[in-house]
Amino acid sequence: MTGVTRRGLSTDELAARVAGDVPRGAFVNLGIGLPTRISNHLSPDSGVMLHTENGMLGMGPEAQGDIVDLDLINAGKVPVTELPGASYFHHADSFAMMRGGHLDVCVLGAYQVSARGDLANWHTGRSDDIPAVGGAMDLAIGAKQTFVMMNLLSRDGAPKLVPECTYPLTGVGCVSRVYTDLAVFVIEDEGVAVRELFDCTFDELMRLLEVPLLDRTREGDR
Amino acid sequence: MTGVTRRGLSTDELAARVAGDVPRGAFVNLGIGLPTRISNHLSPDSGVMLHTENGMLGMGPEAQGDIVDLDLINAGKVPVTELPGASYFHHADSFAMMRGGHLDVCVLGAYQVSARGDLANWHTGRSDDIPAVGGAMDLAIGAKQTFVMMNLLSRDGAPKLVPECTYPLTGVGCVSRVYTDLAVFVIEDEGVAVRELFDCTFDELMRLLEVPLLDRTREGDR
Amino acid sequence: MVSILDNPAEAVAGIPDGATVMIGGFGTAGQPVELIDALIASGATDLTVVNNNAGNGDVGLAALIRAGRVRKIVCSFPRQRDSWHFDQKYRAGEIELELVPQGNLAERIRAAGAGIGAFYTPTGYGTSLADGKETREVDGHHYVLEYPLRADYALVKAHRADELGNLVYRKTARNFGPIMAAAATTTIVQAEEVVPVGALDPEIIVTPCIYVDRIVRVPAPARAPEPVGAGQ
Amino acid sequence: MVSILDNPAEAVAGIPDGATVMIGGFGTAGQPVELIDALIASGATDLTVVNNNAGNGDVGLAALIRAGRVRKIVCSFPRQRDSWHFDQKYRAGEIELELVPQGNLAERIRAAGAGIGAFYTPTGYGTSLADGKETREVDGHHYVLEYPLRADYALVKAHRADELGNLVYRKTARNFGPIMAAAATTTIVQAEEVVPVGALDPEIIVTPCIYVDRIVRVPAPARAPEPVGAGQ
Repeated sequence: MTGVTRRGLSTDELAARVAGDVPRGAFVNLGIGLPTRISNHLSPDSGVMLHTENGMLGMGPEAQGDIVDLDLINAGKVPVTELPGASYFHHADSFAMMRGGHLDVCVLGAYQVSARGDLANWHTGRSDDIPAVGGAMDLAIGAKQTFVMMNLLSRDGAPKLVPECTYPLTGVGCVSRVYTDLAVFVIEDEGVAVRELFDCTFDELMRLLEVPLLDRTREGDR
Repeated sequence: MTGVTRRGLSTDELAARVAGDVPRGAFVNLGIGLPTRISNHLSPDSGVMLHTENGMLGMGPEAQGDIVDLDLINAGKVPVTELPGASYFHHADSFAMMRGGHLDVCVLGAYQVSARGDLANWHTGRSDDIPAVGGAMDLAIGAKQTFVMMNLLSRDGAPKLVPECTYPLTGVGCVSRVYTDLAVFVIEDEGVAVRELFDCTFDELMRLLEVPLLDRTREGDR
Repeated sequence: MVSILDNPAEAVAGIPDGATVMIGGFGTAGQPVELIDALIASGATDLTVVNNNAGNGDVGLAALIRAGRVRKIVCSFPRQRDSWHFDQKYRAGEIELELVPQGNLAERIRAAGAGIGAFYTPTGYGTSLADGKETREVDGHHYVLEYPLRADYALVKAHRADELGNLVYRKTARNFGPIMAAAATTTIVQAEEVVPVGALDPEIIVTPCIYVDRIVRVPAPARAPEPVGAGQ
Repeated sequence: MVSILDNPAEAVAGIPDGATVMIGGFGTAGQPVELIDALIASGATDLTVVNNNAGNGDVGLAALIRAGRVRKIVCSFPRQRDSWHFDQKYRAGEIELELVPQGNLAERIRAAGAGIGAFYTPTGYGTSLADGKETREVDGHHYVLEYPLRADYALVKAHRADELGNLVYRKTARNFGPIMAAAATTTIVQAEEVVPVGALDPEIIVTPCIYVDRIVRVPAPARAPEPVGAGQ
């Protein structure tokens, strides 16, 4: 990022913005990568409980130093800690919890999100890539709400909110909100609504994206 | 039974006979009713572990007096005890254990068994009966081997080992052995084989039953 | 987030007429009698109840049936020596019965909680309880297609709960509690003890708190003694 | 009945060439390294391995792959920063990959142990990983038909075993152990401790002994430190 004039939210600002939309007491899975940062912005008294798909509810922050326990890791295989009230369960039970719609919110990174809420985040589609899906497809479709957290543009400037995903899909019509450095989008039945703008106007956003947008920036959050 | 001339094995003798065919260390479910008596004939050093479908492995004898605990019952809802090495699990896990073929032996009572090993033991088929199936259908098809323990003739003298069941089926082709007061039968691909006779000759048995029988009484147990 | 309520009446508040209610327990072991009593007192009627049985004696589920609040029961073993209230309603045509083999009942409840759309089970294949159901042969074995069984509410009895809603059970009273807690939109628990967060070892929690919505402490739950040999 | 064996070599004895072997663990947590080392030493080859990943670093599953013993791997997340042995074999066309979404992998293993013939899962619907698979709409939701995943052997790492074979695990090292133990014909366990029968509380046993065939005590299991951020 150094040396580049950037606008919009920084990653940490964006993480804080997403955290602000996580309801008190929610059960949440934060996908590996960027969404993990959201946990830094969830206050302990929010009552939010984090799920990690490798078999734990009530996950605490990353473990450091002496408390690292290699039997206690998150989905990204990083050593973590256990909060009071945590519980452990096996993989079938953990994915039953996800698939069964018990998590309130799941936040994932993405390569692309389509105007209908299709998600592409597991495979670039390049033929020389070794495919690996992990729990991405379960996370995409399992939670009551799936949020995406990503930069709106790829490194080469291509919009990642698109009319149709060109990358291989992770899930169909599963994304409800897209949090980006430049705007917050809500996928509605009528189309993609812009709820909030960061250092960017609605007109600029319309020029950046090929997706028809509804201007909902003046409406209160709901 | 009093006053009636009976031949063949008594219920307890029959229970002991079945117990003799339960392999050392086997995991066994004994259906409610007659088969429950088999547990009295399994020696503690046999290593046999009893499963009860309401969520326990390692069930001990019936509880009496002060040790009765109404949270610890068997499938017949009789208070029982816990043996060292017991474990508890919920109903889906318990029936997964059964359906998944992990029990070595299940012993059930029966209204009828057909020559192909079909079992009828859950419903008389009378229209005024309130139907109740419980775990009968799961038990019938789940274990590695399903044994039936019954009297060969009904109270009105009708044979209960029949060419085709006339009572509603519990399971199709699921019975491998039938232990009765008069004989032990093995359901084989070639037909019903008589392995052992009690106060009864093979010819008498052939006259009693409409099922073609193979005489295997002179072959060693296998 | 769980609500810890002061009494069973508050715990069952809002269960509407016509609701589908799962009730834990196998016979009386694990049956949440105080929650059922509160449900009776609430006046809710036209209920569909999911339970392994159809009531024992005169208390709990039996009393709910006697009070005429159950339109339909989904269960595996209604007929027991002490199921007289069900028997009477059934013979009078006043209660509908959906009879499900016990393992299919458990797996259908589990499937609802686990987000499974349907599954093929060997149990019941070739029997009258599979009449009209789709079947399939897989690797030479025969299966019946069964669908998930969901509920609006689950009433569950646990041994201990912590203040977040994590649960442990006692012995065979565990039975249907964990799967019903996961299969219902709203899960209401009566626990003998409610302990502080952190008092339950995370390794031994059977029902994680995500499945629990309301808790009420019932320190000495009532129960009719189980008649011996009451049937499966 | 369980056999308690003196060393990992005896524990894995008899695994033939061509066997399907489930190996527990998520990354290195729960990975039974000593059993895998013994499997390598046994010479068994042409194996089909079921694991969440495809090896980390140079030990355990990674070493088995490096040794060329794995014909095919069924997993959800092969590519990690430290999966170099798999990557090399895969790019060289020397290992076959069946990629399964993690929850479908877990549910397929669970279905094998639970005697379910097949099930409909929403996971993967509409994606390339469901290409060619049967689908069905139930209540307006779309599902893909998936089949059970069985194995000849499971290699599982537990925390404690009792002398009957009942198991408890430690923290997130539990992961695939319980379901793999139930899905394999023969389940082989390495446990840090083997305690007398009765020493484990029946309420906290995670894997009942019916699922366990062989146990070997490995008091201080080896493990490569987990590289930070190695991927899902």
